[in-house]
Amino acid sequence: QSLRFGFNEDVDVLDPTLSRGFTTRMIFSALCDKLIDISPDLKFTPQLATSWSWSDDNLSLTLKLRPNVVFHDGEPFNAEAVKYSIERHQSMTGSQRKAELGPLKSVEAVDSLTVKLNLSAPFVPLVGYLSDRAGMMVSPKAARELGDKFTTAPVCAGPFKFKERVAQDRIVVDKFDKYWNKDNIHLDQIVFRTLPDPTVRLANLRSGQLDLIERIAPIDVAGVKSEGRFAVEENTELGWNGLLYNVGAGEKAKGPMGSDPRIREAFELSIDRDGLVQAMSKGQYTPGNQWVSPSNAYYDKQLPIQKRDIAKAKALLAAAGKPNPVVTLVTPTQTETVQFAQIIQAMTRDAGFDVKIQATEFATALDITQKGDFEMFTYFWSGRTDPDGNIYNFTACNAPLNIGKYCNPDVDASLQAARRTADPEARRKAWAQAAALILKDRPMLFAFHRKYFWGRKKEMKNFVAYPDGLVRFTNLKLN
Amino acid sequence: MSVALSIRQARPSTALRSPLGLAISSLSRQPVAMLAMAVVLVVVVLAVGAELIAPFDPASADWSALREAPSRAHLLGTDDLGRDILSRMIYGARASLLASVISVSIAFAIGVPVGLCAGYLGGIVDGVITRFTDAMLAIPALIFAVSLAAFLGPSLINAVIAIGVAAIPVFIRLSRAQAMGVKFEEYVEAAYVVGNPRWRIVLKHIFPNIVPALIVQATLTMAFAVIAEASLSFLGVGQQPPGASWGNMLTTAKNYLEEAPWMAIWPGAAIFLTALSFNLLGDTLQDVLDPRSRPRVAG
Amino acid sequence: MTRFLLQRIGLMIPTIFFVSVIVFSLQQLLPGDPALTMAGDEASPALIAEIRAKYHLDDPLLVRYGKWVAGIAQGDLGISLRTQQTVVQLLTQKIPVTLELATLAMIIALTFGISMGILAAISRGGPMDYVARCIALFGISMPAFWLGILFILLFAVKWRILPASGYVPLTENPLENLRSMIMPATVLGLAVSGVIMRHTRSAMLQVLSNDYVRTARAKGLSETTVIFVHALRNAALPVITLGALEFGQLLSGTVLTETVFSMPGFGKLVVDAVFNRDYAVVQGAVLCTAVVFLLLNLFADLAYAAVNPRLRGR
Amino acid sequence: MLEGATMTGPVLRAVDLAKHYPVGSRWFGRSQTLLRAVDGVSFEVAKGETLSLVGESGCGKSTTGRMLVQLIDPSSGHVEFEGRQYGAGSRRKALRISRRIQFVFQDPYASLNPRMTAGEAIGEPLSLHNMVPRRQRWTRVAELLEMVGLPRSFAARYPHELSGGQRQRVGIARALALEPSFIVCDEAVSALDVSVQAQVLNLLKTLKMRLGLSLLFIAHDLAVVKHISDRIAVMYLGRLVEVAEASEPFANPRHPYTRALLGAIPQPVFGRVRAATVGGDVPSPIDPPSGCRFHTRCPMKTDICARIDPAMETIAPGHVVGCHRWRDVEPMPEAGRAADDVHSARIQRLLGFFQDKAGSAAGQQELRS
Amino acid sequence: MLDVRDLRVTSSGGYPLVDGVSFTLNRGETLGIVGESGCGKSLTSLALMGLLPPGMSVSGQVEFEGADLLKLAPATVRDLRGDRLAMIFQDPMTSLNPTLTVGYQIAEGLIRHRGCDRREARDRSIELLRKVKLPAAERRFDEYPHQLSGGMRQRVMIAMALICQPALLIADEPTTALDVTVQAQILDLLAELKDDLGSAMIFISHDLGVVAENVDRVAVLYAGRLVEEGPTRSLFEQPQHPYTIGLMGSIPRIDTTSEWLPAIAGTLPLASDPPPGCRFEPRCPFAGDKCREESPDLAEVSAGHRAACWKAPL
Ligand SMILES: Nc1ncnc2c1ncn2[C@@H]1O[C@H](COP(=O)(O)OP(=O)(O)OP(=O)(O)O)[C@@H](O)[C@H]1O
Ligand SMILES: Nc1ncnc2c1ncn2[C@@H]1O[C@H](COP(=O)(O)OP(=O)(O)OP(=O)(O)O)[C@@H](O)[C@H]1O
Ligand SMILES: [Mg+2]
Ligand SMILES: [Mg+2]
Repeated sequence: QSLRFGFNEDVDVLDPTLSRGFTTRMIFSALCDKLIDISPDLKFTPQLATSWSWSDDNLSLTLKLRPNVVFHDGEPFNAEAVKYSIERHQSMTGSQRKAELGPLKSVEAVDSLTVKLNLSAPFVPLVGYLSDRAGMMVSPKAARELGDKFTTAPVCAGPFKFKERVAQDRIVVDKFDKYWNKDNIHLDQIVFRTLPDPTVRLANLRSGQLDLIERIAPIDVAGVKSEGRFAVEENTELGWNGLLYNVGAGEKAKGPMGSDPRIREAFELSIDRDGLVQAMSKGQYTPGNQWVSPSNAYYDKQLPIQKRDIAKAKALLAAAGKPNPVVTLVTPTQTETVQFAQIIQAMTRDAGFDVKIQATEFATALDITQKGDFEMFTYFWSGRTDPDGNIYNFTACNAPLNIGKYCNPDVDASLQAARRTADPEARRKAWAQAAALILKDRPMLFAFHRKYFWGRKKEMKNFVAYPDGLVRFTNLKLN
Repeated sequence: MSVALSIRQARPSTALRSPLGLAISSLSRQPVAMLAMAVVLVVVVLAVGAELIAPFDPASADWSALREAPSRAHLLGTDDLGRDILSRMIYGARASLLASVISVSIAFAIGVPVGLCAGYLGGIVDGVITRFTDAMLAIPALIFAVSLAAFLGPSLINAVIAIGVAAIPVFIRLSRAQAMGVKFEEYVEAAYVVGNPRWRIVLKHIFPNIVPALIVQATLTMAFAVIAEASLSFLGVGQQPPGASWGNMLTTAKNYLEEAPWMAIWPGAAIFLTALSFNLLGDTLQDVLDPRSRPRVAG
Repeated sequence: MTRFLLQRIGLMIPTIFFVSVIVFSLQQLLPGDPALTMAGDEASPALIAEIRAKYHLDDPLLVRYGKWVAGIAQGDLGISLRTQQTVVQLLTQKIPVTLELATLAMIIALTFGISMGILAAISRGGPMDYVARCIALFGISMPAFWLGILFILLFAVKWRILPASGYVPLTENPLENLRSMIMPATVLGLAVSGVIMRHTRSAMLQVLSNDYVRTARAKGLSETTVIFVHALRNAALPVITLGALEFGQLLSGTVLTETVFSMPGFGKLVVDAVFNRDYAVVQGAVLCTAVVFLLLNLFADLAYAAVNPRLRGR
Repeated sequence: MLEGATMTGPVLRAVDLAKHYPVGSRWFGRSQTLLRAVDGVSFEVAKGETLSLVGESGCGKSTTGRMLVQLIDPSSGHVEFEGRQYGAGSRRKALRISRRIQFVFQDPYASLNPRMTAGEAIGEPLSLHNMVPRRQRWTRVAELLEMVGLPRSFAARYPHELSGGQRQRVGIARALALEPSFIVCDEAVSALDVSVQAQVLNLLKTLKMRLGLSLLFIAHDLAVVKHISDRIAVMYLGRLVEVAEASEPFANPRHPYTRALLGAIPQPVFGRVRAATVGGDVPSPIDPPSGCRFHTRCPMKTDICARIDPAMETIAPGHVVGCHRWRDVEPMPEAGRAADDVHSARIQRLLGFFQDKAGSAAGQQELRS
Repeated sequence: MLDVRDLRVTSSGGYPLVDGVSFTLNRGETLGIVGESGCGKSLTSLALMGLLPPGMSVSGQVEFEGADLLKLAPATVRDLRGDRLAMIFQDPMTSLNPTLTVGYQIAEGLIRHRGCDRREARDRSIELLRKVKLPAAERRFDEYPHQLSGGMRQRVMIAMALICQPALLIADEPTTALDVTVQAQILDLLAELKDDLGSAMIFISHDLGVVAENVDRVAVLYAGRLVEEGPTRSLFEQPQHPYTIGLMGSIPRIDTTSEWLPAIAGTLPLASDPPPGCRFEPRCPFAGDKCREESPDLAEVSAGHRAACWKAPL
């Protein structure tokens, strides 16, 4: 049984340490098991670690490892391997994981199946990161031998092992017959195909070239469903979509948007989120005003979405002495961000805003954000399992994604508090505090949360839609 | 038109009063070419008078009318943001026309003088220019244009500049070849003998005589530019939102092919018709302007 | 002959030099920073600096150019910053696909373009002339991505007679390979066939007006013999050269066709590399296409010489 | 009418002119093969004199003519004209040295810029050299047009609106605009139909006399040449083989090639028996024959001809020949009739009518067809 | 053998280019057609061959060996062409196909009309090439036209026309493009071959001199009309039409000395706008009122000598 899976964009580096792209995780889902996994309803579940626990001071995390697990090259999976993998994440040149591991101080192999992660400061979101690429384990032997070339033949402990990669076209993985959970693996092979154009991707599903595709355009969902041959699975994403204001980075922060929260409030008030969601997705997406979606446990219901209020927006603008602010919105040239920018532009015009859209391709956009050369920037964030990953890096002073250079010590304090405790209630409280401040200061605008849509052949069994947008191949059957 | 041929080898009269005049007069005898000309004229009118003709603001979105099929209110329907497609098509004509006119002007303005110099001066100048042109031609034009557009930043004007620059080598090549052909014509030598300085020979004697071939190339390049603008839009470096161009309309529309086919039909048809018209015009012009393909007088 | 060949190859060297300079400088012009692009938006300045150092992105321009050229001499085109694969490896994966696509497209373009060109030329001014021309111009008057999507919707989704995508290597299954190639090659070929048609038509018209065609007719030869034996040979001469030039256009076209048909080819590789600031890939790929293009032109010249007795035996 | 025709010292001297074209590829170094288009040609032209240059196609006539007006830079040798000297390398150094030497081209269709009216073509040299004040320019153009027998109104015509003969007249007017003392006519009438050719020949002759011009008249047709020239130079394969007073070679050719040329000319006389023709084709100037260049085709060749290149010998005043056996060349056979007996008296009489009509006003009113 | 009556060729624009030409030709006879450029010489011969450019229409009668060529089916005319009827064209430089060997081009006629196999065709062609005095015929057979000089090419053209031993040979200015010395060689050769084969020949030239030496009878064309026709001697000694006389005077002579050439003033009238009366009237020094109004018909002036002039005999 070979599954042909069409996905959205090309994979970057096939190395959990170096990889950055979202889609690459799709491959890792087949190649590399993580220490921890999540459930569809966002609970942490065992994978390579069977259990884990925080020390009382939240300064160390002890993980019990699954026994009798081997890597694709036959190397045993044990505490040493975990230590190696995590240290590799921390120290390798160009590692993208370093920041995710936060204040991780050392990795201790307590015994062959027990690892202790020691932190210099409490960092509860670590568990969330271990359920992502930071928790992916690589074979120490292969990693040592291949060095930089690990990406050309990644060796992990997942259900499938790497077979071949044709850049920008396909990656083929074969069933790994020594996989610890192989009884629940029913596929012999997966062919991942890159098909960036949603229309083409869907066409390939419909013409029978693919069995499964991800990210069907919302507009096509109804059509696919009605056709009867395919089932559409969906789940709301973890992330948020909206825009970042430049409130403190250089000259551009001194414009109307960056300097006056009232103008930002007026801007937000002039947006009709329901209309926005309708236009973008025929109403399938969820309007939102926080960094987690309203259905998330950590969503602060005290701060509901404000209705569109043009009169109030105008009043605010008048009060700020800028009835017709002219502002530029930088947006990467992706279809959805551009569409979003256009809708925003059209909506805010009613309140008197004159939004100029400056579309730039991605590489240039990065440059622009780094230099703070923007007033507003559309930002679609794919999300992290731990809400911390959705907000900390965007708002904490000098955090890497805080390109608008927002800095509020009170916000920092609340966010830090949420990082230090593992208690859900305490975290909720800390984040509520942060939300109240952030939604008042408005360094960013949260607009909506997308949905992932998968299209699969009807015969396919046991497909589960996860909010992280990744496919779990365990249990999946073609028919 | 023809005068009694009192010369031993009867020759076709390649001479024309004004290249454009002849072009138009000979085109007027070709029904298909006239049709093509009409299409181009319509595009020009739409582009120039967009503000007057368009019934709606091409950028104003209407949330209550998303992706509406053609109706009395919106003759060609509305798009994914509820904007009037007819109005966008009219403004899009401007983008396409801009794409063709400006890019051809750039290619012409740079390519022709360089090509003329290479062709007329010859020698080492020609050698270097020819190698350089070959190199430009060896780099796929679209890749070149994409890089250049990315460098300049995505916008219609920059895409158009990139298309223009990518088309330069064609004009260099053509004008060089033409200049070399004309250079040894006796009237050019005659111009030298009566004491014309070089620049004047190139300007007054060579250039006007290679104009017909250049006009043909210009029309063909215009067709290329219309398509190239659409392609660059498809790759995300063309006209940027909310500005309308047929290319980006089509690119957006491809996501709504089944849901709202009219979003794709109109810009698709417009690009096709315009490019086809330019191609046909060029093709026919070549036919009437190029003496080589004219039937020779039996001798 | 060898002399001619040597001379042509000699002429390629400065051209390739210019290609490398153009590509290299174009890269330098691009805004954005490869290290930044590689590090991503979450990156810390330290990480960026690390990457810069690792890939020698801070070296002066000339040093980098020199290193690159030195690398080429050893068959090393660098590695892709984005996927960490070597450029040579990437290219070897992709060249066969694009070459096959381009070759098939060229075959389609030539067959279609030449036959339409002949048809138009012999029925010059008549309705058949216009029909043939319009048909042939159809391809260049349609954006390739658009025609491609229409093809997919018609042939793959609606009628289900051809696969919408899915390149199958020729060595694996020639029939499937052909099936997967038909649509992209046709879309690509159609775009070029118009130009070929135009050249064929005007070359044919010119040739048909030549005295030797009349001579052939005066011998009582049938019209078919006149056209295919006497005229076509001569009309082929300009078409050969222009056909090779059009190949450059064709390689451009692969960018879009490959994107739409999800072909694991060259064009898409380069465009993505441009967007990702994956310089080594852009440079390597463009250099490679340029060499292919120049070689093709060389072959065209050889073919020209083979068909044109004036140049034979030089 | 004959005032300009007095002959004084030479106006123009060509000294050992040669032009060698490199042929074949030139990318790697210099090519060794040279095409010797013109290979050491010297002659003089006196004021008011017409020297004709005749020879078969490719023998280097045009190349010689073009070197005189600096259209081509000689490989060696030089030209002296009105006290100035130019030669190898001078074209690259300076632009045209003299406006006083002008050129009339062979092809009346190719030698006029199709995008310029006759008036513009004639007016251009006037303005380039400030020959006349701007205001009088058009008057001068009209004068020139009338001088070559065209009505003023033709100034507004484009070349394609003119017949071949009319175009050639415009070409001549353009050359005359700069008031030259010397004109090179490169096959100026060869492309024209006989009837028009006769008109243009008559015109050239008139102008030459009226303006005291010197002419280098290049042609391949000896009969045409005879009609217009004072002296004739016969060229073969890049070399001069015989130079003589115009009447001389026709009666008394001293070079076998001249004789062969003469014999080959068909004449519109019934029953004339043509002299035996020479066989073979003109050899390639890339690899000219050794010794006397004509020896491969010469009916009188001896051993010496293949070995030794004959020097130009003055055999009579104004008669120079380059042949080892010039003494043995037989005179042309008598045509059998006296000169004016060629046409019957009836034809002579009838032709008189044509002469009147053509000669009267250099054929003006009929040009308005 | 050949009887042309009232041959008219009308241009695509509807005006006559050849206007009522009639003549007859007997076996073994040579007819010269003279006239200035554009007077319709080539069109007349092309009309006989059935090779008029597209768009031109032809009327009248061309009886050749008992059949009216103008009424035969195109396929039948094709069978005759190159076989019974052959033509030599003016410019040997452009009338040979540059991409085919001269041998092939000669043998083609034999293969087409005689069904010879290649060997035989080759042998016979080489034999004929020897006959036209082409040096090293064997070797030349496999050469391409550009390797031959003008004179050699014209010999090849002649061989090509004679390969099937035609009953009628049309030579359209066969020597105009050649140098005088070569021209003389070709003229001699033609005369010799014609006598050998006993074919009839139409010899077209703009040069009265060439015609004087080579033909039995002469026809003078002016602006599409036959103005005078008669035995060579009679025509040259007693020309009757003013045009013929003018033409004779216009030719510079080597055996006379006259200051002025008695040139015919003016130029050929436009075919689209011919004068109402006699076509030569605007240039004729003898023209009277009648000439302006009415076009004269050919009338016999002496035995077998006809002229179309109101004033004849002058
Ligand atoms: N630019 C050139 N390069 C190489 N060879 C040339 C060039 N121009 C002329 N020739 C050669 O020089 C020789 C003399 O040429 P030229 O034009 O002077 O001859 P010509 O006597 O005027 O002949 P024609 O009667 O045909 O005009 C010819 O063999 C010709 O092929
Ligand atoms: N293909 C054609 N289309 C239109 N007019 C033509 C064509 N061929 C010839 N003519 C016209 O027909 C007339 C006679 O042409 P033809 O070729 O018979 O002249 P000719 O006597 O052979 O002249 P030449 O001496 O130049 O060969 C000319 O006026 C010419 O312009
Ligand atoms: Mg003719
Ligand atoms: Mg010449």
